[in-house]
Amino acid sequence: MSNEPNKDLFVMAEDREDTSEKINRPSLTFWQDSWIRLRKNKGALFGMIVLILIVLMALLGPVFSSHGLDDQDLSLSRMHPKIQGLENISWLGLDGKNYQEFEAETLELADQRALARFQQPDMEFIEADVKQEPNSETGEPAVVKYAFDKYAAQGVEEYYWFGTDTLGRDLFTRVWLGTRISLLIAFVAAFIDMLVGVAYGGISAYFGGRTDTIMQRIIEVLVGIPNLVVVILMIMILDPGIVAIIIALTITGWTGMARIVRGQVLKLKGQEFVLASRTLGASHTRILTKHLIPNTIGLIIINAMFTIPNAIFFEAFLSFIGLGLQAPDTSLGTLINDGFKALQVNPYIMIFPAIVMSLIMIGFNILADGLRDALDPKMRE
Amino acid sequence: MGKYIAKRAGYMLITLFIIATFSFILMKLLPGSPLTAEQKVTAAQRAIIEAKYGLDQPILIQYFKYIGNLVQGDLGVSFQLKNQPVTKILMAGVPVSAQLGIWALFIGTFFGMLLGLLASIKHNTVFDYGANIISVLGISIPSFIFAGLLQYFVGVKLGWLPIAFWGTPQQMIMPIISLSIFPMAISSRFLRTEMIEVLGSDYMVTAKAKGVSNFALVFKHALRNALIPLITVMGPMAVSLMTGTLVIEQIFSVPGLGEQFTRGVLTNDYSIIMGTTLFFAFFFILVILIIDLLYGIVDPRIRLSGGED
Amino acid sequence: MSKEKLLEVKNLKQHFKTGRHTTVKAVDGITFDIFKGETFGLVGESGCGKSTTGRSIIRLYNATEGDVLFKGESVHGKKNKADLKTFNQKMQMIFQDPYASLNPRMTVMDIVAEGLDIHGLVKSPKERQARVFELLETVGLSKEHANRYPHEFSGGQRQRIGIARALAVEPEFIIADEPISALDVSIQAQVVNLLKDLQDRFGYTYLFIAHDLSMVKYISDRIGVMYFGKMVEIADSDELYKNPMHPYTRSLLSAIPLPDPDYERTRRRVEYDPEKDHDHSEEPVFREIKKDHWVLCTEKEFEQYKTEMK
Amino acid sequence: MENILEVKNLHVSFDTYGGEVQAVRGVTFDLKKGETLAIVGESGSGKSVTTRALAKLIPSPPGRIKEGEILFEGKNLAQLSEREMQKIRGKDISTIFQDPMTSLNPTMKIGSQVMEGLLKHHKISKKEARKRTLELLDLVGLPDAEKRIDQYPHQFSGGQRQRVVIAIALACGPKILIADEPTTALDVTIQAQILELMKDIQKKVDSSIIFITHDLGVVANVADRVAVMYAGKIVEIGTADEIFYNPKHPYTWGLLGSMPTLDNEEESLVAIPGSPPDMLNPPTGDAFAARNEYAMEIDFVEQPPMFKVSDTHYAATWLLHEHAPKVEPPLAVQSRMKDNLHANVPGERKKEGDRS
Amino acid sequence: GGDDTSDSDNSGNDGGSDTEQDDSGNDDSTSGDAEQVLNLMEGSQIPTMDSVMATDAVAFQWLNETMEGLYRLDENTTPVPAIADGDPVVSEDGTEWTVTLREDAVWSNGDPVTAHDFVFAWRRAVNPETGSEYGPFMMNGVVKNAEAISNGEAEKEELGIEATSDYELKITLEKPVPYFHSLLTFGTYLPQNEAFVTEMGSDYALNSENLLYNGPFILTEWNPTGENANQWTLVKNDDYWDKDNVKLENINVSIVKETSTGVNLYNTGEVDRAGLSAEYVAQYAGTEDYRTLGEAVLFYLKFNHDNEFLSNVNVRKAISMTIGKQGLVDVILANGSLVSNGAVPSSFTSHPDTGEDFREINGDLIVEDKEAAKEYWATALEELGTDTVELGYLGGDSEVAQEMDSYIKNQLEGNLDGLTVEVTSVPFEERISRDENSEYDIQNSGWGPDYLDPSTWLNMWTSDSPYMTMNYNNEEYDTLIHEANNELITDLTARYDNFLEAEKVLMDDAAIAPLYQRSRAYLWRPSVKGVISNPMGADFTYKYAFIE
Ligand SMILES: Nc1ncnc2c1ncn2[C@@H]1O[C@H](COP(=O)(O)OP(=O)(O)OP(=O)(O)O)[C@@H](O)[C@H]1O
Ligand SMILES: Nc1ncnc2c1ncn2[C@@H]1O[C@H](COP(=O)(O)OP(=O)(O)OP(=O)(O)O)[C@@H](O)[C@H]1O
Ligand SMILES: [Mg+2]
Ligand SMILES: [Mg+2]
Repeated sequence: MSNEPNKDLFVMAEDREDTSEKINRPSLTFWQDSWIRLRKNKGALFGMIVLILIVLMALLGPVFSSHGLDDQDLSLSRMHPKIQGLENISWLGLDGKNYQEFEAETLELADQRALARFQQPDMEFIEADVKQEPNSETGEPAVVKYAFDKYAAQGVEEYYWFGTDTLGRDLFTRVWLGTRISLLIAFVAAFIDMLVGVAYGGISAYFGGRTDTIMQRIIEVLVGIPNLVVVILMIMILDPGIVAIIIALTITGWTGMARIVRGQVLKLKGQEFVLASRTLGASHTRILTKHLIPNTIGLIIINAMFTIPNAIFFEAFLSFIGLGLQAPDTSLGTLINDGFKALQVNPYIMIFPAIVMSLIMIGFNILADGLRDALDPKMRE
Repeated sequence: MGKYIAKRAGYMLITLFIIATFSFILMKLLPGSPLTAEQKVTAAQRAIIEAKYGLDQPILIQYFKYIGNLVQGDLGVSFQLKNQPVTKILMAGVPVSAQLGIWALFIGTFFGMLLGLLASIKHNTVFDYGANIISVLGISIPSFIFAGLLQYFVGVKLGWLPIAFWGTPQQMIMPIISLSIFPMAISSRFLRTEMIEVLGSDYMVTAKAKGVSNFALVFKHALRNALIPLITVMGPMAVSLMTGTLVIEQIFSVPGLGEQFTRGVLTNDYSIIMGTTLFFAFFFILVILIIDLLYGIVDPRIRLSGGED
Repeated sequence: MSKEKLLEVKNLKQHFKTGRHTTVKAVDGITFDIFKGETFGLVGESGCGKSTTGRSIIRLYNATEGDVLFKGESVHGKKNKADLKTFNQKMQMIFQDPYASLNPRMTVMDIVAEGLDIHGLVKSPKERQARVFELLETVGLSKEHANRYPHEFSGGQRQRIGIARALAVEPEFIIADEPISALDVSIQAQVVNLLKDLQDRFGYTYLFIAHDLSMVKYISDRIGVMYFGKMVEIADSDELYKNPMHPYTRSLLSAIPLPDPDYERTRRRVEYDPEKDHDHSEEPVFREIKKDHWVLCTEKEFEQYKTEMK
Repeated sequence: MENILEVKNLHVSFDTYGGEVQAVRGVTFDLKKGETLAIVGESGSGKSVTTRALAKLIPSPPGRIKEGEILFEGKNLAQLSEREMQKIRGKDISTIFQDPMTSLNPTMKIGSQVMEGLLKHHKISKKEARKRTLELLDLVGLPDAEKRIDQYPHQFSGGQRQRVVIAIALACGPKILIADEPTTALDVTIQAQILELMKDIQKKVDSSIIFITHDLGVVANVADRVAVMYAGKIVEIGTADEIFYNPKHPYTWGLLGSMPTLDNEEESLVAIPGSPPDMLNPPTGDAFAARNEYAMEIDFVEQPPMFKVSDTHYAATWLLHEHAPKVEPPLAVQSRMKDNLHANVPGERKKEGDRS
Repeated sequence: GGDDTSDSDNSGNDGGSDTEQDDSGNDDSTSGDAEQVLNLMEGSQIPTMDSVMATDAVAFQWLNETMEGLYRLDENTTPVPAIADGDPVVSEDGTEWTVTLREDAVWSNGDPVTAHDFVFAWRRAVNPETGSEYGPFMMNGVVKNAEAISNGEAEKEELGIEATSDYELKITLEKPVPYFHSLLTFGTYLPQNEAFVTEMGSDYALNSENLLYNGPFILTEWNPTGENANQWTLVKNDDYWDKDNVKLENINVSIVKETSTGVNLYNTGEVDRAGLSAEYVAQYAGTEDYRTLGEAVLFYLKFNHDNEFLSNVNVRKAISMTIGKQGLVDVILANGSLVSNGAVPSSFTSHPDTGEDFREINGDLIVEDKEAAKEYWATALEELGTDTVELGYLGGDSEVAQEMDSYIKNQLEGNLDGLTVEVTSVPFEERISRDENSEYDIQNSGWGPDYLDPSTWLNMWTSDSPYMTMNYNNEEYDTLIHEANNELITDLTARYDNFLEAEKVLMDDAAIAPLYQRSRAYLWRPSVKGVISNPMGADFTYKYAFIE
């Protein structure tokens, strides 16, 4: 200590306002506080932005496009995707051309094979490109790559960003409309899961004992009876469509959630804050809804994330057996299912909805992780 | 322990009985009848044929007959595969589906755990994010897409593996891989979350304070403690993997249970539906029981006599 | 005796079934009274059944046997909802763990007001708010704290929130189950001071559970010592400290370390060994050795203690 | 006596969402061979972080040793690699943690947990290790060791578990034993047993102990010297007698005043008002100032240096400065200042210490 | 449980069918030394190899290869003698058929194939205790007393079949049935070895071991409950009477349900034929491996004539004429399917005198004409006094059905103002049940032939047909069909004319809206020759197939 402190400061301090009891943080509600934490989590923010963009696209995407959900034109069937600006980056394959490779022993044969594929009027819109000269020694065949420009052949000026399907419907429009429905299904499924599963699991664990034993056996029975049977039965009562899908999802979808919530509530119900509420004379409902369930929210969110892809593909499955959406409505799951049939021939039909689907899931998962942390006051610094 | 298992077995029988009853009722409510060519058969003929299968008797009688046979281990004969005993059909499908499922479960969980471990040890690094993205993709992209891609690229383009069918080890590789993606994704996510928690716990610090090496820390101390939640999720998944996964079985032409069951439902093959349902339920409850026993092995704190779970 | 009995615990037993054939006799027949306006301390080693006693009194558990009379009325006999509610209002509890006893997802306002809501003690949100502010002030917190969450508080502050919650329903009797064990010394003093202060102001009756005799002695008028589900000694706190009779009480007292190195250097701990320290010829009974000083002992021990007393 | 450990100006911080938490802000002390140094201070004052830093057990990220030296037998531990630390941990420096309930691995037999360190640090066979383990368990007073060695932690009571933890810590005969609140979770009877046990063992193996607690009774029982921490700093350090009978820092006064004694009747306890400072933004000046009824204006401006009270006794409070007005410690504290020991000699204020 | 994203390929069973022949036919040059092994795929398990129990295409397919009945269809869809030694001798009134059997045919256990084997099998087929579905379906109203027996009103011995000797059969019919000759090629009419079947009891035909064969091939390694249930093999039957004409040594069959898997297997050379879905057609059309095979299966829209709107003929016409059938066939199906403009498929039945095809004679009865459709629609709306019409549409169940239904909905709504179509797709069983209860307005439906006669379709639309769920009732039509089936049954020409006339009536009424006649597209190894495709019964005949 080189410089001697100021002598004048050696007097007893005034009675300051005692600030130590004060908490230096502004008063925030639970949600404000959670929101602040969420905002600080870069990943969650990213997830949220992705989701918001997708939701926006689902709402606005079809508006950008001049094509309707069900605008069919068989002459525009299976147009490959073509996007302004990206059409010149050849490896992206977004130039609207259909590429196909042909193999044969000789180049001529390969050419012959290729040309056999096309009809006379299309011939002038074909470009050929020798990919590999034949080599009789190594036995390597000749490979010719043909590119057919259907846009030119049909004289189409427009760009179909995601291409078109068999019926010539614009996939861009359909993917986003499908996203709309899939998101709706995802939300509803997650919601119902939470509603039924959480309540069931909560009650089963909270009351415990015989109630719990019976309720758990009921779950076993429910899970034991195959969904498919139940779902087919439902068709007799319900008309196919969104309502039927949601009910089908509801029937057994919640059991997983119920098991998880049950486990958590079993742990929580002996906690002192629950006892405190009991000594105050709180009703069972109050304890469950105010104390137990809110404290399982993190797990609930994470588990709901797992149910989302399940719900989306379950819907596609329902559509397939005839309980799902009715034409011309579509969903991501259905689009992916349909696209799968053409995976080897026209992969673009599946790729776009699959990408959107993956983005949704990545968004949801990152956001869910962030949300779990944000909603848990204990997770703070 | 023996007593505990006996008690659980009792519960199991009751549950199975209820499931049998319920599915019997539901089945009776299904539209149509098991006659395969019914659109060609007139009502009068149908009545005669149904009488032959006892389908004309009062439901209650049919029910008691069914339960009676069930108790004797007789699941009846298939309507679709004329006269083939259901037990035999199941016994043909079960080992295949189970083999496929167990391998997929095993491989998926193994790699999932590896991925989860890596992510948790390298928490908040590129590895972690990478592993996370892989697992999210694994959850969001359905297995049939992997199956289709594998079949095309590995089977056709590269010609490394047979495209379809079941039997030889080579034929098993692709279906198993495609089916293992989902368990891999799930187990990696669960293990990661749990490991992060375990790695931060007091006893890990105690172990570290002993001078234990990092390897031993993870594998000797942390892993076992992180396994319990994993077991919980893997249980029901094991059931659904092993009881037949329709799409994968279809893509690779694997003669498994999933295909049998769906065909049963779509053709109203009552005995097949009932048989597979009961088998599935039995398996499900059994797996839950096994999980509970496993808990006890993995976690010495859990004493089986203690509780219902 | 002029003092009015507020609570009478009569041969209370609380047994838990832990397995098919195993039961834990957490509380095994204890009897004591608590007088209006006093603080009754309950001490004993960890796991001896103190919390269970407290929880049985407030009906968190249904007693296996015995009864608890609150103002002469049986607590465990009450069955209908209205009765239970009034009872819940009159008796309250403060819990051991200030972290676990507050719901982390509720604001302090909602935590404190929970009792008000349940019993409909306030008519309007405005009144509710006013009452909560008042309560917070009573326990030494301020209005600004009302909208915060438990995690934003220190242990001592949290415990005060717990106290405010208990006070909200204007109880007559408060069970404080180790309210300070989890706090560090400087904070312990805050809470103990607060409880004392409240008692002076509102005349509450406390059952104060702890295992730290020095703190208990400081706050209690009378102390009961428990060992393995049984009450082994009850006396006025000074009396107990001066004349600990039961060997377990002696052992307990001797184990308390004091912040005094000189004393610590000379302190001898007395070990308690139930096998050796007792006469096992007959079942011990609770006997009054001296006025208001009760000890669990056999006839022979009784005589022996009496002589030692002098 | 020679110093086995010297800690110089240790700073440890945690990087969190909220910013840098400065948990330890310049701690300096030394530890002599065979002595017990107690560190007291309220929750969050940095006791655990300090001691964890000694064995480099700070979770990183988010924690890091920002500055300072930890000299153990001439080596600066702060700069050793993880590998080299693994050789020191458990063998030379071992740690007993606060909570016996959570510091044992629930899925490992206790025998293996004790043996692990032995096998790691000594080239001995499993059989020998087992034999050693049995001896150790016997040493820490676990009856029936032969039977219990193969049991799991949940089969032990709290006190027994803590004994196991101690056995683990003692397994390799460490030169330094760090005990971080080893008895907080236990009740007084068991606490007393454990303390006795530790003292016994210390005599047998002649190790140095750093004992963390905030229970002054326990400190009085075990400590040769005492360091008082507040807000990441040591605010007073001295022999046990000096701290208990002649405390200089107002925080130490507060601590001592808040303990009831069995004989002081009816006065209300001297609680330290308020709560500890936020280590995210430690206050300028003396961190204790805001809660200190003896605070001077200077306390809000500048941090006090260490003032020397005696050769062994130092305190960081401006009250020891020559310009400071004379204050009387609270009554509760005064009453314990026995006149035979370093009585409150008013004129005898020492100059600022050389240890700042 | 299980994976829910299923894709069950249930293309339904339309009773087997086909029409176009394999052009390569049967030239005797078994040239080269190519291995005579054919690798094929099947869409599902063989449900049964018991001929009287068989109901679906797969069963009839493999019965056709391993068993031999009295007659077999040749490449011109003409029944040619098989076990029969020459054509049947038919009595004057057309109800008594006498068939002589060849004496060199044997079962695979060495027993000769005799007339008793036919008597046994046929009786079994109609015996209600057997529980056969196709027995009564194929024989009732055809073979004498079949109906009474199958309804439990007569003993099975009373069936109109009799072994007059070991090698001569006398068959008595209920009434003259002009197409009975072709019926005799059908799987339900196959013989069974009584001794063997009785001995096997309920184990009969459960796997390839429990069977006797008398056809060109012997089934081996077939066991639906065995380890390798998805694969089976046929080997040449060396005891077959016509073994010299059988060139294939082996046929390996595996169950593959997924089109893409099939294509992949084809491309790696593991199978010699793979069915193609529309997506793949674009890829392979034009290549030498690409081949389409026409079938005699008609797809059409059923109208519920009880519907207040659909009871109006102009509404029906408008709907029928507005659908772009050409686009449907070219783009959506893309497999060589043909637009259908009448109720009876083309290239299937020909005029008994001229040999002209049914379709050629009657021509296009109702064609796509969007303008005309609009006019009909306007008239209809006027007649109905409304400007909005709402109709339900029960979807089909084929692989492309959903796409097709979307397209039709779009076509209808786009061209007919004020029309809303509510498409409902339901699982197969549910669709059948709705169909039976007439719970639909419009339904996409298909029908394949069971024998070679126009009546296999046209009988369906009479008001008293058991399959009439459309509530269609046209006396003129009913009379024409009734005459053809009764009074005119022996007068083949008049009968045929009645059918022609009836179809005109039907189409005039726009009672149904024909869409297309199905074809299937295949990748087909060019070296595989001599496969005959049949319009009814088994899809293919491999007896004469060979690898070049
Ligand atoms: N719900 C319960 N089920 C089974 N046993 C229980 C239950 N609650 C308490 N016990 C057992 O009863 C005994 C007394 O427990 P209690 O909690 O009353 O002790 P305590 O004196 O409060 O101890 P501490 O000082 O540790 O709080 C213990 O052995 C405990 O394990
Ligand atoms: N992993 C961590 N991340 C962030 N901050 C931490 C972490 N560990 C400790 N801290 C902070 O460091 C400070 C000192 O903590 P420390 O554990 O050393 O306190 P302590 O004196 O041991 O308290 P106690 O008596 O409660 O054990 C506290 O403010 C704490 O919040
Ligand atoms: Mg307690
Ligand atoms: Mg600490």
